[in-house]
Amino acid sequence: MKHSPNSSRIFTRYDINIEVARPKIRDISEDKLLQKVADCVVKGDEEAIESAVKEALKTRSPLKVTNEGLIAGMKEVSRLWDEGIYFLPQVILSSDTMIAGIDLCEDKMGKAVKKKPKVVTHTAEGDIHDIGQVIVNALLNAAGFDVINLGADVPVDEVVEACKLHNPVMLTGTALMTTTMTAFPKIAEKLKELGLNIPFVCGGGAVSEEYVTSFDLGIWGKEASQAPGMAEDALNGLSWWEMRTKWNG
Amino acid sequence: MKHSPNSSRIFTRYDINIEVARPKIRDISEDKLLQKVADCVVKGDEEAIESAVKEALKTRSPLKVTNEGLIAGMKEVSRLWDEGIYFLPQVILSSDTMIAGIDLCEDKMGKAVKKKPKVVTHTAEGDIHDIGQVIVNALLNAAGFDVINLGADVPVDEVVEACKLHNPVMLTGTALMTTTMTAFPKIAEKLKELGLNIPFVCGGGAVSEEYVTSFDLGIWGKEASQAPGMAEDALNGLSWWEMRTKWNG
Amino acid sequence: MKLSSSMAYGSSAEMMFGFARKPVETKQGLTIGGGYVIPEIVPHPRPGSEKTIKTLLREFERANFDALERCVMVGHPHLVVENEHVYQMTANPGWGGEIAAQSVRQTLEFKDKYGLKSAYRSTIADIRKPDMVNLRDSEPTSKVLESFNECAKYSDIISIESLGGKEISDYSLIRNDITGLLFAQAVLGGRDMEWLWSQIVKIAKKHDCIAGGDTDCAQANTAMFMAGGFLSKDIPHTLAALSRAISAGRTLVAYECGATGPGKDCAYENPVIKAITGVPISAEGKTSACAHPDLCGNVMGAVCDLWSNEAVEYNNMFGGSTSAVFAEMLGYDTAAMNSAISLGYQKEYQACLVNSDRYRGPHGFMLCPDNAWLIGKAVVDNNESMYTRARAAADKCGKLMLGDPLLRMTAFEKESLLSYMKEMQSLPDKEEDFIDLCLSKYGKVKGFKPASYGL
Amino acid sequence: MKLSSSMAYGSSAEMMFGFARKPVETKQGLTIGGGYVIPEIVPHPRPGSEKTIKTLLREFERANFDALERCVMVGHPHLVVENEHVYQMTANPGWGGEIAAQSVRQTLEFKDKYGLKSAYRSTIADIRKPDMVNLRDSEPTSKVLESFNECAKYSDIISIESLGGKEISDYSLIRNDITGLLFAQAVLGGRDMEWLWSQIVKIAKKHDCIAGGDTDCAQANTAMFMAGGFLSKDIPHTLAALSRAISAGRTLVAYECGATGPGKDCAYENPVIKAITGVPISAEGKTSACAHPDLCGNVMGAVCDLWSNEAVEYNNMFGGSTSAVFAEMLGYDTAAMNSAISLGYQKEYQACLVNSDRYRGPHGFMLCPDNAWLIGKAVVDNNESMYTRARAAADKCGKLMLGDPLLRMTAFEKESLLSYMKEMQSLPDKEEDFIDLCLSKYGKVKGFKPASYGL
Ligand code: B12
Ligand code: B12
Repeated sequence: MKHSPNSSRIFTRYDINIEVARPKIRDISEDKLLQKVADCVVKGDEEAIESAVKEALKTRSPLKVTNEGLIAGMKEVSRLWDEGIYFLPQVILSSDTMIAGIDLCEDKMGKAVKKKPKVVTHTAEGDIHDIGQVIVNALLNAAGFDVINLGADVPVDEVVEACKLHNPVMLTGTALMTTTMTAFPKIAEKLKELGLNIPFVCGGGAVSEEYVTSFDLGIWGKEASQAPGMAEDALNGLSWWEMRTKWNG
Repeated sequence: MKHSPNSSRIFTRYDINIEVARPKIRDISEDKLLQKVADCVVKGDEEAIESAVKEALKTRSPLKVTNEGLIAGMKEVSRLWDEGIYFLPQVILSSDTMIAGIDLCEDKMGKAVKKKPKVVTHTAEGDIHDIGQVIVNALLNAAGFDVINLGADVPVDEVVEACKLHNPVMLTGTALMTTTMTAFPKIAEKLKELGLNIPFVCGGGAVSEEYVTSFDLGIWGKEASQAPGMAEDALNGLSWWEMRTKWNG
Repeated sequence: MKLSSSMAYGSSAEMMFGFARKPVETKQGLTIGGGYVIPEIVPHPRPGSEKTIKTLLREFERANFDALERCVMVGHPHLVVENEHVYQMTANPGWGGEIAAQSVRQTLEFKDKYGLKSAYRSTIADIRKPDMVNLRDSEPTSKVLESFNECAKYSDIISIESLGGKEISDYSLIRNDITGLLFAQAVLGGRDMEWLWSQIVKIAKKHDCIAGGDTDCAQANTAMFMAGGFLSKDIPHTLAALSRAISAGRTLVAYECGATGPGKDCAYENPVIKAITGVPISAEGKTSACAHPDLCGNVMGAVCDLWSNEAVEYNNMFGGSTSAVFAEMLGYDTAAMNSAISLGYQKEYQACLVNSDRYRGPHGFMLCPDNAWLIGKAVVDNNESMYTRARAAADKCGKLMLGDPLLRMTAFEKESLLSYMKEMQSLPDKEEDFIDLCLSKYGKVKGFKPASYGL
Repeated sequence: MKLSSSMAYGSSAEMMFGFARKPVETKQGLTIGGGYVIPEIVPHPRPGSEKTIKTLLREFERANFDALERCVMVGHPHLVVENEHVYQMTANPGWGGEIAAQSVRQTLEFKDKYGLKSAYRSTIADIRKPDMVNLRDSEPTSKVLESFNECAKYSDIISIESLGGKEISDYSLIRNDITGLLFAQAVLGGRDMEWLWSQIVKIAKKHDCIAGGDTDCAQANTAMFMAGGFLSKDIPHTLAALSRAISAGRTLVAYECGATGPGKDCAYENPVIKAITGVPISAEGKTSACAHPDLCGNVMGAVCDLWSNEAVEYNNMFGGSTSAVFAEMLGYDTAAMNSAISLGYQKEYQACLVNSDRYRGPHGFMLCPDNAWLIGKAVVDNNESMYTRARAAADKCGKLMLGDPLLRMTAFEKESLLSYMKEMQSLPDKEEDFIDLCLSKYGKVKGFKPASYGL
């Protein structure tokens, strides 16, 4: 088969046009041991984290290892992701790594590390398309929130019950099918009846801004990467209405 | 340029597949003079109708010429159209011809021929796409209804006023733009307020069955050719609700 | 105004998609007709958004953004974004202008950020209703001209689908009346075009903007739409085909007044226009099924320079908004054409497009490059008047259809065609005589005002 | 079950759209793969219509009717109508059956009334969620099999997009884990396919219905979708390309169990399948932009036998319902291909399609007929186990990508690819060993139950 000598009128490799320079990973700590912990997180090296954390815990407090090693490393990961340098799997692997490290620190402390408040996440009833939610979970985890992950295909009432139980600062929902997103206004309705005016961020392929902003509590989430910022807003006391005004429209 | 020797996998000429035999036009009257009048109508011969009608009127009553010549001819046209033999222009020209003939008979009688009840037709406010309405007018005329043609781009209130004034058995609306069809529910609302429960048949490219059946009085019209049948139903006292059940769903 | 007297191409064999004798360059350096085909996306605002300038700005912002972004996502190198005015955008000339300004800003952002080359076309709505206003002197008329002015400040290209003659063509179309169509399209439409386009060209020059061209949407497109598919009984396809042949002479007037192309697409007369003038053209076919069905979905690509979807309402689909989806599809259509050019297979590719529709129906047939060229030739060879050239074009078109036994017709279509041919033969040869005849025949058609056309 | 050991085509030069080594005939006499390409329209019901069988019947009645009618309106000679089950249609097997019965009646009406030849495909929903039920023994499993039975009574073709392995591939995909993908797609997916498809083929035989085939929607398609366009940062395109190479061996199992094609389209592995088996395939590309964007819109037409839109929600556009609009567009796409065949220009036309996307990205590249053939060859040459053939296919695919300098990659894409290649090299050669490794590595992934796969 003949091959075209020139493709400039056929396609443009924008990915190459916009390729950013090699990621320059910043140093995180002057403390060598903590830097090593952070390194494992930044690289998403779940195998190496155990020894790095154990090593650090010998001479540093679990709180210090957590905050200045694990969480600080994850902050760098968030930066790299925000700047378009890191891809999703890198974030997920880093988040897996951080969580493994925190487990070790908590063992040592004998109690759980204090996290940011709770966020409940779920994928709509009847819908098993949960990859969007998985990403949201990873990013919220990475940002330090206490993620209550209800999983996929979650009945409306179960979501409402979880909100009663956990009283999260924010609730998220993902739906990829036009036939399942109808669960969202039902949930919002029930939450309002219970006086739980929790900002309810809804996203997923099928879900449009028009749809989500047509019921109270609803805020439309376009990109999973917005989730941490939204959760911060909720944590800072913005009402669902203020959040909607800020993020949608 | 090379030409393809065989097109059977490329397209099918369904129009030729389904072509119907040459139109056999039925005899309408045994009365030669009336047959000649009817002939002019069937052929849509507006030039010949004057002499044919004048000739007939010499020896026949205007009522007889109207009913057994002009209207009988138009009935045959409707049949040919219904059976897919006649095309639209043939119907329009026949209708023009019939109207010209009736004018002559009315002159002779000194009063208007009794028609079927009134139907008000219009194209929505802001919309100048009136060809659909023109077709509806022609077919209703052809079926003997007294058509009150409000034309195109008719303000909501003007339509409502015309209904108050004429108290038609049916109202029709045409809209070709999604931005203009919103006039229909407004009209329906106002008619209901006035207690005028007139069946309101709405059609036109933009207008969907879902949309029209979402407001009271509304009946969706898919094809202009349905208009006479619908008007007959209205004349026979079917309510808008019964008409909707019959024609939509 | 001098009526065209020669062809830009020596024969249809020289005509090819992507290549125009007189290419046109846009501000960002797209060369329309310069050796490649460019997709032209036309999103339409959703109902309700026309209420305020704010909602309209937002609606077009999204729709245009989605199309531009999708091109970057899938690697399409270039795009023309066209926004056709809804009534409100022309009735408030500032609105159209603001939207043009915003849209051009968007195209520049994509240029800077990713290197996507694009251009923006504003199509002003012709809000002069011929049966209600004097086309040359009315409030709507000044709004239309003002709108051109506002939009030309920002846009790369300005266009309109003008309505002159519509009151008579509406009347004639559903009465099988070829005489009326000749009068409406050629005599009235042509005169209105001359009056309007000489002004548009001036406005364009003043703002260094491209005067794109017109299309006989109100008449030839209406005719084709009503002729419809194989199930429609509204008007014969043969009448619609003649109406399209007639429209060529009408639309040509824009270029005779100084417009440079790319012409607008929706009445499908552009292959004839390109044959005569050599200006680049926009065309639409299969990928404008979102706007209406047609029987010439592929052949319309044969000599196009822009490839358009005519109009798609902004809405969501599983794969993104309609604006993104149709930009992607148009872009792939053109990518295949541009591959053909790059491989040297453009003749073979063109033959595939043409053979798809040549005998599908009268429209596909008359729009094949060879036939389009011949119809164009009839236009320039009979350029005594707008009337004579239109009649010659229709006559040529009819003869071509009758002369090719592979173009099958139903008995009704053929009979109708024969009767139009006969009727045309009986018409006077001189335009003055024809006008006299028509003024007496159509003088009483509701809303017809000869003064609107300087008659 | 014997794993395939030879290629249906001696080389990719023998592969062409519209022609399959083993064409398949439908009840109304369409020969799929018999020398012409046929459009395959897939409308999807609107939200709300799934509530009752009555509303669903009505929804599909309209959507299917519109597509059939549009073909008659514009003259398309043939059509395959596919309805993909929504959850309710499979969960209530009688529903899917009733809809199939109604749809086949509709196709026959169009045959009788106009002479349109068409066929109907039912695609059952795989409602077995691998992380919640035992794939081989659960209520959803029996519903799926019952649904096949109900639909096979009426439909021309039955298909499914089965989910085996999805719980592991979901986990692996977002962790850049090629080992996990090999395990999920080849080992688990392959085993589930064998279990499922041997039964589907029996059901099809019983009802004299065509066992169409499967596609790796849940894995390879998910990968491609997430890799997205040039702006996505979700997963590398190179990983998605390897996932597609792996999927070929998985999907092949359907044909090894006795399915005859036309295979389903959405995971784009079919060019490889056709190279190996010679069965006719369905493919989708630019005209499935309604369902998702992709970087291989034209090349996917290169060797297709059915040309599909994947899925479009039933809604109104200016030009009619989406179902009508997309049937029209698909039909024109295929009309151009069939013209090419009729003119003897199919090679040139194919070259235009291929060149449009060959270097647009990794997917377009590996799906070019030459590369697809070579990947298929790696599959049959390494047929000791489902694992070995999948690894060989992925390895071949990676080498092809690395070996062609015209295929440009970003540093990140290339680095990722090199690391997958290295990882694959480090894996055991024998399937048993690989399984042991994976059971220990993925044993704790939420919801993974080895018993579901007979492990
Ligand atoms: C992958 C996929 C699958 C996989 C799902 C795997 C999984 N674990 O999720 C499998 C194969 C299992 C599958 C099954 C089905 N699928 Co599916 N599938 C897809 C596909 C290709 C991609 C979806 C995806 O993962 N996208 C990637 C993720 C990352 O995107 P996302 O969730 O939208 O998230 C992004 C944003 O929306 C946002 N976001 C999401 N949530 C949130 C939340 C917050 C808080 C925020 C801020 C942001 C946010 O962030 C992300 C980007 O950063 C789509 C195609 C498409 N066009 O969408 C079809 C699609 C969704 N599927 C469809 C269908 C029909 C089905 C099936 C019914 C098929 C069948 N007949 O069996 C079944 C459904 C089973 C069920 N009951 O759910 C249709 C839905 C049509 C409809 N009615 O709407 C689609 C659109 C395909 C199509 N074109 O027809 N599918
Ligand atoms: C012809 C036409 C025009 C002509 C109109 C001539 C005329 N006198 O009507 C002209 C050129 C003037 C025109 C102008 C415009 N048009 Co225009 N036009 C069309 C076109 C091509 C065909 C419409 C038509 O006549 N159809 C034939 C008739 C017979 O069909 P119909 O009215 O639907 O009637 C059938 C049925 O609906 C039914 N029916 C109708 N009424 C009733 C009533 C009853 C009681 C019953 C039972 C049945 C029934 O019966 C008929 C069949 O038997 C459409 C394309 C399309 N896809 O629809 C665009 C279209 C309608 N136009 C469009 C636009 C945008 C415009 C303009 C705004 C363009 C511009 N930018 O200037 C202007 C609008 C000006 C205005 N304010 O109205 C868009 C509308 C988009 C939208 N928002 O919905 C369309 C859809 C084109 C497109 N694809 O973008 N247009």
